[in-house]
Amino acid sequence: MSEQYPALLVIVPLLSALVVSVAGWVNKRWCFPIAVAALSVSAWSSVGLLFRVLNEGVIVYKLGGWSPPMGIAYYIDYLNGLVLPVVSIVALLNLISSKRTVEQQFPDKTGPFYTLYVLMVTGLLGIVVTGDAFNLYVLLEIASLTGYGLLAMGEERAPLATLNYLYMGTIGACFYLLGIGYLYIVTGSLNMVDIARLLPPLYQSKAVLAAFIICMVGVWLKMAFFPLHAWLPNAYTFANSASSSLIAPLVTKVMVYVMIRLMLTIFTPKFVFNTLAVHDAVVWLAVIAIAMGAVLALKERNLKKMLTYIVVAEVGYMVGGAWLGNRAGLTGAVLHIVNDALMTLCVFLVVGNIVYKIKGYAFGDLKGLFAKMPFTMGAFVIGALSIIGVPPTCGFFSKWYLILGAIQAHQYGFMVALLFSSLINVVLFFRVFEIGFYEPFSDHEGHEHHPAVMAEAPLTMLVPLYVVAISLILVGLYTGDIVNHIVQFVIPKGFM
Amino acid sequence: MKIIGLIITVVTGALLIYAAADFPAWSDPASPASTYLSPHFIEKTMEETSVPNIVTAVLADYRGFDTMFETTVIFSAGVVCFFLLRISRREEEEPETRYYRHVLTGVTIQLKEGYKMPPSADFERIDAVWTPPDLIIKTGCRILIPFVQLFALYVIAHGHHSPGGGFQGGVILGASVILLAISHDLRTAVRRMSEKLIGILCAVGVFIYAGTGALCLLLKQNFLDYSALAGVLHVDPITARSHGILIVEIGVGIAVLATMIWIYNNISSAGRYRQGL
Amino acid sequence: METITSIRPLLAVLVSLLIIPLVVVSSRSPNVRETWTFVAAVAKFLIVLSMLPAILRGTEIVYTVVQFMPGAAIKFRVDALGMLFALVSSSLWIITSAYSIGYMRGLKEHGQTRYFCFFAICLSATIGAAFSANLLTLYLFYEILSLATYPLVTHHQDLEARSSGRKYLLYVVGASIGLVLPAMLICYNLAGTLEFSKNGILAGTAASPSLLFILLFMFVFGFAKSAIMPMHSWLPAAMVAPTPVSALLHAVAVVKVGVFSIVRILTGVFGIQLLSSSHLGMAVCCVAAFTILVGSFIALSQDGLKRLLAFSTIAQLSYIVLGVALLSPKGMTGGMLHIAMHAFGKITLFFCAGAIFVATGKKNISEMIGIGRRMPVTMAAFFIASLSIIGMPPCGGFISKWYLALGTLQAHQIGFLVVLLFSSLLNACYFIPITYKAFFCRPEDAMFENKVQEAPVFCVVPLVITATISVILLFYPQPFLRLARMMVQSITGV
Amino acid sequence: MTDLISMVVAKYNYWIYITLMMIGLYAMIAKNNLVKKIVGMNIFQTAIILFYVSIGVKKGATIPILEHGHGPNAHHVVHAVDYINPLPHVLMLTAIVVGVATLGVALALAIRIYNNYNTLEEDEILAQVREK
Repeated sequence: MSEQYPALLVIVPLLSALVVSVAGWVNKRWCFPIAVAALSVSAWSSVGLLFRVLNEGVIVYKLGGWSPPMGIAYYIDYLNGLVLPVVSIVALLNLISSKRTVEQQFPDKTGPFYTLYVLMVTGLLGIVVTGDAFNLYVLLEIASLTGYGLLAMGEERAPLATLNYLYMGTIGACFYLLGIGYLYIVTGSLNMVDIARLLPPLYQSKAVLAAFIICMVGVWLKMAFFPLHAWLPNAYTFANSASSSLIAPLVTKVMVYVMIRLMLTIFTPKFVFNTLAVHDAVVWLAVIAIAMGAVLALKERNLKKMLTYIVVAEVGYMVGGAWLGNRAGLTGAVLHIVNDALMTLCVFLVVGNIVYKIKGYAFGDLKGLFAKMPFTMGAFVIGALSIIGVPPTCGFFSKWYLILGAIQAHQYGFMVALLFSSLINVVLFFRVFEIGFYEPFSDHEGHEHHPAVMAEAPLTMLVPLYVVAISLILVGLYTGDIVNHIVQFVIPKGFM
Repeated sequence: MKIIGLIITVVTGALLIYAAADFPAWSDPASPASTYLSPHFIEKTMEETSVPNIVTAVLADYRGFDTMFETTVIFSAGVVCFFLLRISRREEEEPETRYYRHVLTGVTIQLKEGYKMPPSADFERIDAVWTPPDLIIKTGCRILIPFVQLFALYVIAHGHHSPGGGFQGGVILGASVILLAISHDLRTAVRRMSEKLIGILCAVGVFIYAGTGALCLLLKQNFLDYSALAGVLHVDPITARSHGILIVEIGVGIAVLATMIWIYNNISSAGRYRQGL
Repeated sequence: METITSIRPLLAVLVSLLIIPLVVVSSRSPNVRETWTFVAAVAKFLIVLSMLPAILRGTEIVYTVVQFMPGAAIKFRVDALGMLFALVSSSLWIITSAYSIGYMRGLKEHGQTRYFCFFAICLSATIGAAFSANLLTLYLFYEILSLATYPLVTHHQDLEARSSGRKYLLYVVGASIGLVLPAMLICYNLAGTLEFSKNGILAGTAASPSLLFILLFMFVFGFAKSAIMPMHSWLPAAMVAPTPVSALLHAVAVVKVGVFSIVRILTGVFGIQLLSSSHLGMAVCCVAAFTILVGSFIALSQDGLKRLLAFSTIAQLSYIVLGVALLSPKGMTGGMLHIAMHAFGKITLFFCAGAIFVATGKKNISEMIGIGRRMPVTMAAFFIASLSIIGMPPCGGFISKWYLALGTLQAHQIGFLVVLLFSSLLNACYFIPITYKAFFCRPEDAMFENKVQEAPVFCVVPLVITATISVILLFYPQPFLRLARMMVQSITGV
Repeated sequence: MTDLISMVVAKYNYWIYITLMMIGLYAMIAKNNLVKKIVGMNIFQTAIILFYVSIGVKKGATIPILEHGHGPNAHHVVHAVDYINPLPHVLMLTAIVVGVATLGVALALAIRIYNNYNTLEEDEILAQVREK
């Protein structure tokens, strides 16, 4: 069975999405269990794949039995071996947590919701696992289209925000497609490994340069890298909480994965860092991204929107780290894909719980929340500490590598930006804590307290939340193992 | 915004024009794209898949995995349109007055709120904005639709030997039903193909494709490796590939047919399944 | 040096974390809840104590939890200095727990379960910091301590608590993220390790003197818990916390972790060779001396008893930094010993302030005239403890001051000796009048005319114990003196 | 000069697709009406399809469907130069489908927006949002 894991990973959710869709017409109650089962199989296969990669090295799976570059093949190496479990597990946990929210928000449309949900996860997993540049585009479109559908179901402003996302996303995906076309026209191949093999003699070609630029801009659009981030905050804020807590942790991170894949596998570091030598400029762009994300987040008086700007800043972390051009920076970027997915999931699940109970997420709605929802807020504290970068949560360790990379690359601007954003994050989160903790203010002596009524979210929402929160600490503690056994093999040999 | 747009456009255009300098000239037979992979497809397709239409072979076999997701894209677009637009019965406000039309005589009766129509085949429900379809268009389309559908089936079935295949055929099939909705009204079309049927057909179409792939997997081959079907179909592996392509093309046809109608129904009525936007 | 691998340091850290679920579960029955706290405190003390013989034999106890990368791990190493600090804080936790019960119940404070939980976390972090073997572990526990103290500082949840909490975070967390974290990474980049070593990890690296200077001050100011000016102003603000918090955390655990971190930086990261050859030690001494004088002067003008104690603490902490930065063996011994001596003295003073507040509701010195008649035991303890802080016999503070003074002579720095003596004079100026007025002036407040009425017994007994210990330490300063000497010997070889 | 002209002529497919694509891109950025933006988006996508398909063209070659694939004359030798490159066609079939799907979703969103605000002009919608 284990040799079929690469196929099962994607196929099981795809088939299940179809079954869920039919179940939506026949009996709605079956949708949720089928979706959970499908994503569990995915999660199981992805973890199995990771262990196979650890034992055997790179795995190639030929779809349709055609060997690449004729047919499409899956390549699973250390990079996507690490990202796959993250994607599938994050999606699974969020799915379990979303049950009650979905029933509350659109009771009549649970069938299509779970169909889209599972399809979206299929798309994201496919993007990560595929070794074919064009196949990646198709899966990107699946993930995007389903994402638009999921995000648009929300508040009144959600459709407009999503339509803007759709314009931007389409431009991004089309740019990527065009870049792949440029590579195809000069190499004749669509397979990533094959392109990388054919490219070196063409490194001076203008077409390859343009292909790289177009692909990068496309991917940056999709990941909301500043200044191409304008679509993200509104689209994520106004969406329903079950969707935003799937999409916010995963989509930007998967796109960062695509960027690293483009840089490492298709174009190779030799081209990116030696032939092109624009990495300083990109790192400075990342510095601006981080700073602007932090400042814009500071302006918001609304928890969910504040978090979306933090997502924008975190994208800057990863792009900057990847473009530092050294081992520590890239390690930090890859590690941050994992960590940021988990911590963003954690805080968005918290928002989901709050919305479920309080029906609002503006700062004014958060008063007295530590008394009302102590467990949710406890997890929020852990997530926030991880985003701030307090040891031993995982956020600290990726930041550690990123800063180390910045120092080694003499990019002190990036180091300062990281520290600045950490400090701003302290302000951001403690501002929320303060509202939840102090308000409504007690009298002067602080002894008389109105007994706050506990209104905690149901267990199906709390358990996934705590799994994530605890995993933040565990991943932090096992950072050494992750780096030594997985991440260091991601980086090509001979890379500083 | 206009100036920003202009700047972005000019910069992007300049980059693309700059890059085009290194491209091979148009229709150059010696370009890498024409010399690297395509000769293999052109020369080996017949041997390997026994399908003369190379596009079909590449589409549904060499790159069949792409195509499966392509069908999924269509399917997800259908689901998204339904998810976003369809107004569920619980939310839908019934109009205060409803209209019923006697099919044979064309007499329309108006029902005030609270009154109900006894179930009867002689009356059909119509909307307030309903206008009688033009007789010539109505009759013309009625005659046309069967031929359109027949042609669609031909396009699907003959995809191996001539331009065509599941997508093209599916779209034509879908168009025939949409033609019915345009020439008559939406309610008529929905009576022929109910919403539930369409929704299920969409999924079934994609399921045929992905299920065929999964069947190969169960038969101890890689996913979508149709040669695994040789044992089931009692043919040699090459012919099995050809048959496999046909099966998935049928799946694609069904999925595209149903999704086209589904998207049309939802968008044209803004999810109310009534006449008029 | 001989090393033993043992899990005991980790146990000492974890034991107070493990009881937190039990505390939460038994929140409805306060007696059971407080029993758990006691169990943890005693267990922690015993575990620490069980390591003492090995340390006194000259061995070190090492335990690695996880290794992240070469030279950076969560790793514990128990040496003489860490042992000294852990002994002080774990023993005082037992006493403070008792005092907390008296204080919190006496004032019928809300949120007592939360209070005891975070107290336990703080102690874990303190012991963790004491036993950390490298800069990363130290930073980890330092941060945990900062954050776990926040709910304790802002316990009252009112406007005043909020503004103090903000100040606390801004200084303590802001400085550690903004200064310590980059400094630590630059160190790691330079030296390739963060493991404290006898000669200092930066010795022998290619760091330029100006970079070393910047790094040193990033650390000194970054560990803002040590309250070296200008990073001091969080400490007076943090006095809004309930008094047991001020007593244990702002006299012992939190502030001493800051100072302890600076001592580790000076001895383990830079190394005394490097510091003396580049004259960086002198620079730190000057900053510390400035803090001592200014802190003492400000304390003179305070009326709020706890604020006075806070400024006194600011000055006293810099004694420790000064002693170690003198780099002379006697001075270092005095500095390290002062960690213990000041702890016992200052905690007594805070206990007294709390006891007065519980019994009478008074916070200001001007309202305490004649209070000695009503609370003789408390005020007697207050007197003894203030003697210890001033550095007069018959109290333990005398020994550490004595060593510090010798240290300045040994380092041929007469100027700092003058600073020390002058600040002792200032200490006397602000402490002695309080006791004098308490016992010998006519009470203005009619409430003190009544017969003796002390605070609850849970408040009084702890402060009597700590005051007694302060006295005992003069005559029997072991094991603290021995530990400090061992540490100095291992660093300097003298 | 003649070189330049011959280069321009030899690669005219690229100029056409770039022009089309830029028209679409400009419309997407600069237009105020949401549906016009959708139209721009479609032009944009179509330009890329044109680009791909033009890659596949080969001088003197015909469509990639083998004549006499089966039957008595089946075993003649197939030369690659006689048939155009099938791969871009396959890829573009996918891109067309994606374009249609995106269009459907975009229209669905536009309808939702119209239901909410009764207009499709972006500035009017934003004015309404700001009022709230």
